[in-house]
Amino acid sequence: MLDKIGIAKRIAQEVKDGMYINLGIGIPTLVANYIPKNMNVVLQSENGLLGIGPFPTEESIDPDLINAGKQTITMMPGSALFNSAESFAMIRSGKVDLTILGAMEVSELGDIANWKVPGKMVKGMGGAMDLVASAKNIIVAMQHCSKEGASKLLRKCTLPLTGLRCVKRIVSDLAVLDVLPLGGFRLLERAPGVTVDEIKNATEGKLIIDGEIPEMVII
Amino acid sequence: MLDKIGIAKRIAQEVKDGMYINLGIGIPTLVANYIPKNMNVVLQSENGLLGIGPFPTEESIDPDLINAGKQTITMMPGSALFNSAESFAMIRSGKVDLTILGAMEVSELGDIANWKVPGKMVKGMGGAMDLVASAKNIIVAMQHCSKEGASKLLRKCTLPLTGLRCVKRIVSDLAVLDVLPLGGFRLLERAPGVTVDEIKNATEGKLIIDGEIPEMVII
Amino acid sequence: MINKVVKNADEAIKDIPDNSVLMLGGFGLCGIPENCIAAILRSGVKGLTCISNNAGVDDFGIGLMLKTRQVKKMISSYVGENGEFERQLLSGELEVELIPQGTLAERIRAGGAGIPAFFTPAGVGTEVANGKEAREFDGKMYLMETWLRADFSIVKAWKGDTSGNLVYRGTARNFNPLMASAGTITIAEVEELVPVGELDPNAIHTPGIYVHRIFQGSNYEKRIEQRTVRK
Amino acid sequence: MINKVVKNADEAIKDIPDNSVLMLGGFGLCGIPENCIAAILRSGVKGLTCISNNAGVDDFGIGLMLKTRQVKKMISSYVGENGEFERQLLSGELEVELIPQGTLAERIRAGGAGIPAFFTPAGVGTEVANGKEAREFDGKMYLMETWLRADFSIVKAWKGDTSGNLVYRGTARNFNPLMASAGTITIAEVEELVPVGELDPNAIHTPGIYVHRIFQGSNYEKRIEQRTVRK
Repeated sequence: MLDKIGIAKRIAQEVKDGMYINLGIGIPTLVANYIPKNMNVVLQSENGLLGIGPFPTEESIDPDLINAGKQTITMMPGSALFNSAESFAMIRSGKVDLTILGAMEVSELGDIANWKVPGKMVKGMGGAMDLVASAKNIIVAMQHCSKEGASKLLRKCTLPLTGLRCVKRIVSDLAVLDVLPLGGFRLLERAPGVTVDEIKNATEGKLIIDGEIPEMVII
Repeated sequence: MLDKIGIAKRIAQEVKDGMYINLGIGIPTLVANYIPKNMNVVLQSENGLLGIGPFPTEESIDPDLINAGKQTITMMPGSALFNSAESFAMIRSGKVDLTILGAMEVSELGDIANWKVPGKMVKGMGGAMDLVASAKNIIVAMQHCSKEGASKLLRKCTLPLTGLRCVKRIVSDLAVLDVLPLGGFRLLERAPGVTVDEIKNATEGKLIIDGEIPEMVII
Repeated sequence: MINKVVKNADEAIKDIPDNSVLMLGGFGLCGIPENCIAAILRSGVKGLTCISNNAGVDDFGIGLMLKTRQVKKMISSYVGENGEFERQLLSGELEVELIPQGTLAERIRAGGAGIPAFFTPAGVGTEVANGKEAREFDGKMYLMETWLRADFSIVKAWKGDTSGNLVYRGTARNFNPLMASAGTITIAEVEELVPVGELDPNAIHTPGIYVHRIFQGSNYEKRIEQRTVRK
Repeated sequence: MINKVVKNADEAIKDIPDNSVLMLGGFGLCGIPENCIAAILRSGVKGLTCISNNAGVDDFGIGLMLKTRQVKKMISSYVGENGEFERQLLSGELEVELIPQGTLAERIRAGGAGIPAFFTPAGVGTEVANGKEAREFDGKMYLMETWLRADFSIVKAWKGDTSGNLVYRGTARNFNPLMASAGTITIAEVEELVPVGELDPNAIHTPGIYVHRIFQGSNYEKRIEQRTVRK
């Protein structure tokens, strides 16, 4: 089973040289730490920056420089700043190659729910609906099951949707799975120490198991 | 009767302190020369500049600085440069206070035709359709009649339209006229030496003459 | 050039009537018009509809205007981080309209660009689509969204000149230039007000034509929401 | 940062196939990609649809591509100042689509912003409205216009860095940033190519994400169409 850092490390393996990437809040933000140093990738922040750098030192904190999670950041050399309309223009027009975000539920058709729990205070969708409706390639970082053990990889989402048929791949604490175009979670890799049966039991939606399923390699 | 410079001088009297103004090609461009020096106005060029200055000296010509008529220009202190989408954004959203442009025909409802003569080579509408569809206040600079003596202030335009019900005021070689909201050209001023009867004869559309019509004062 | 300078925030906002629609720039607490918010608190104006990406925190930003019950409705993309907000929302004192962030940005941009409506993919198949026209273009579904405009847009810039040209700094730009273009009256507060001619015409983010009033603000706190440093 | 540098114009445009849709930046002859146009002439690629505000003059700019019959169709707002253009148009060798300038700019911007359609007032009641959906918003009529995108967008900037960030100069900006955002492949030629980190992130007009290939051009003629001086 993977912890949050394990999920982030596994997702970092999906990153390819030359990609522009938008990282959501939470586990996705951690992914930045595990992208190989020799790869040239550019991180986009939807509040108006291409080229997010590491967090600042105490001395270099600049209140005019934050990421979409409102954390203080720095800029990489070659960064560009822009307004919020321009930011979502590049997101909607598919210029961002990869979007990594969290989810409460994903359906076997790739629907995603991650912004609202009925009965709980609604804080808003932020940029998530724009991102999932536009991105060419969406990877979801999530827990396979709720604390109560209920599967979050479902036939059909029960929570209000963020977007339809958009998730391409899921990295959970238990497995890596692709969402197939015609529906279904195809199991690609097992987390270290996790059996196919455990993944079967934790997946309510249609699970497709084709041949031997390798254990993932996390360094 | 006014010559081109007379028309430009009379239109310059319509300019008010604090206005942002777009000047079309031809006579409208001349208007800039007659705006009182104590007035603070800003000239917009739809190819991406607020703050057109005088034409350059031979030494200060800059090929990267032209107006919408492709003439070399200079910038006033406090100018701003922007792209063509931003330029028409400010035009469409009504931030340009006054648009002055030429016309081949104007109808008594304020329709304008100034871009196309069937049978002749069509060069294109440029920015004219955007300007007339958006401007709050449009003044047309035009000859009252064609070279053949046919009126160009018509009941209905005969040429393909540039825009509908948009012209507010006309300064011709013969007169100043307002286009009334319900239709009709209201005669406001006569050009020096021109009689009301001459204007009547030169106006095919509905002409409204209310009381004594003063002669314009051109300095 | 046209001089748009007013004395201070109090003068800039003094004619905002009750029940106005305001846009307020900023993302989180980054790039918010601190001086004008303080002046609005002093003015006591009420029944405001505030269009702003966020709603501040309990004791800073728009959160302060919520505390004084000056806000009737918030139009935002994300309103977390605010206990008073939650209380008023649950008690029905406050209305909230939540809009996807990119749609919010584009609707404001459309307001400033004279575009009454446009199509966007965000929200297709979700509750955001309720009551909206959906249409297919090139095999993909989109929703029709309409422009947003404000009676008063209140923005914060880094530098500005007396004719209203603005330059923002870092990610404090965010919604500010969009909102500047979408206000019937646009008020800009700047950290540094310079004479006309000092800003590079090639590097201006908001051309002065959009700005009606400008003043140099003071005592910027620039509070940080998530102070995060390198380990 | 990602390195997007190619050797020269010939390398940048070498894979443009016949019958491609191109966008070419510039207004008149101001801000046109002179080096790429010369390379396109050398390449002999044919059947091009060119989206550009103007069509150059007889012996410069896109006019040169017309002379070599490489252009099948022009999509522009104004095509005067070009005798060869007129001849080809009247003889039926060349197709032309004329679009109001603001609509052209906004359609390209929409292409780069993932907005498939929007409403604009330009052209209501004119022949431009033929076949288009018209709709009323707030008591005024508007036409629905759709996005424009290109297989290759070719733009000219003043400075650029190796990761594709661009800065334009003066009114040579015009359509260039819009087109840069709307190309499947965007090629930028710049007067000065600088290392990453030399351009001010706060003053970039086209973020590098939109640019796929960049090179430093040479021998810019920057021809002036209407040389006008003070008396």
